[in-house]
Amino acid sequence: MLELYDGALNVSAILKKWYEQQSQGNYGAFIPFVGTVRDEDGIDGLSFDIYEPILISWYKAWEQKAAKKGAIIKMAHSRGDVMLHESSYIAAVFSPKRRVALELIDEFVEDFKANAPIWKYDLIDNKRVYAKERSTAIKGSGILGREQ
Amino acid sequence: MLELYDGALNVSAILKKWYEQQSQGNYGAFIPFVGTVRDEDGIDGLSFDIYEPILISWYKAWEQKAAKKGAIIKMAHSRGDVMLHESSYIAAVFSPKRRVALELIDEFVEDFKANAPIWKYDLIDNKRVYAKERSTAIKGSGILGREQ
Amino acid sequence: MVRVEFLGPIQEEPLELEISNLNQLAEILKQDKELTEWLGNSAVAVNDALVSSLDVALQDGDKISLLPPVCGG
Amino acid sequence: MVRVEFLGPIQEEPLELEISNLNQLAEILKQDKELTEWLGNSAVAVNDALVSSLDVALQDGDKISLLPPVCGG
Repeated sequence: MLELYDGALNVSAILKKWYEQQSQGNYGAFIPFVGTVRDEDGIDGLSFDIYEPILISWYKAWEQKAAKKGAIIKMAHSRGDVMLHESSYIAAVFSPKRRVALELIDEFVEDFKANAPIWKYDLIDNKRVYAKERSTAIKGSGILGREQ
Repeated sequence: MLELYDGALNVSAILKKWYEQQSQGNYGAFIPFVGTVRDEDGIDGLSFDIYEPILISWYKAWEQKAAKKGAIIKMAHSRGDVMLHESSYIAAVFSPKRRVALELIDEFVEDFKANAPIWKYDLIDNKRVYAKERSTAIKGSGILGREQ
Repeated sequence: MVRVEFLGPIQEEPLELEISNLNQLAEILKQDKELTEWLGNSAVAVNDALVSSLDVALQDGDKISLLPPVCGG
Repeated sequence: MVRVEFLGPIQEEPLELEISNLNQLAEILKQDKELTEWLGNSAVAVNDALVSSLDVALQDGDKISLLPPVCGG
């Protein structure tokens, strides 16, 4: 399940809900990854834009990848502003066995960072400043800029 | 913090407590690992013995290892009986950055499985049967059995 | 007519263009100095599916999206 | 006098022995047929610190623990 929220995530409530949803699923391992906004570089918080159609197809491809290993995934992300020490991102894997869960959560989070269509802005003096230096070009980017 | 409980863990309450305890700690990544008893091999549940003195020193060594990477760890484990679909184990890492957290949770859980002084028994027909085949000799085992 | 949308931090209004392939789109967008920095690092989707080359025929009503570098989480 | 404790699934009562090193302990425990399977796969701790060789002198009051194969989680 992919869940998008306006503003910060209620991490404890989301983890509780997911854990209870899967409580009879016979998954021996549950690993959430929680991302929280750090106080650094003088920012007041972060802000996010999400392009949902492609995020959903990216997520569905991951659901299928997980299913082939007997695992399921969950994800929650914030839209808009998230202030210091609030959380904006949770990814999670449930799987029968621990090795699959430990490896999948790593791949899932890294692929999310590299390819999910979400844009991050620093909130500084009430302005949104695109986090250009921390952003990654999606795989296959640049085709419109090539010399013909 | 290392927490030992009699019987199953209240996973949602423990995760909520840990998350709130560290909410101002400026950790960008929080990764818990939750272990849940699977319905397999006809067992009714699992049961655990823990040798606390050595578990505590093992855990303190891990706290120091994590601290060198700017991270902190938490762990909760059950003593005694834990029934099907209940959880017996939570390990967690908080760190400023995600790569450290993803790598540490993997190492921490694997080292726990290999070396933490905890013994597991299957609960079958009201008997405790040592889970011999799934158990691992602690590093350095066997010195008393060698030919002199 | 195809519609071209610029996502995230690209500050451009959507375009409606009479083009039949992505090469034509590249030619048109290269005229816009504001877009120069984005063409080299943005991914391209046609009807919300990412494409990896310009050899894509376009139909009337198609939607093209430019996705600049991302940073979720 | 040192005390020897058997942890987890090893079904043996604690022993109180007059020994001064772990080689002596090995000799004594090898006499017990019930322990044969455990000596080859158990770790040894002296005063709750794991040791990696038998070259350890024992003092009066020391506690020795045998830790059979583990499986937490």
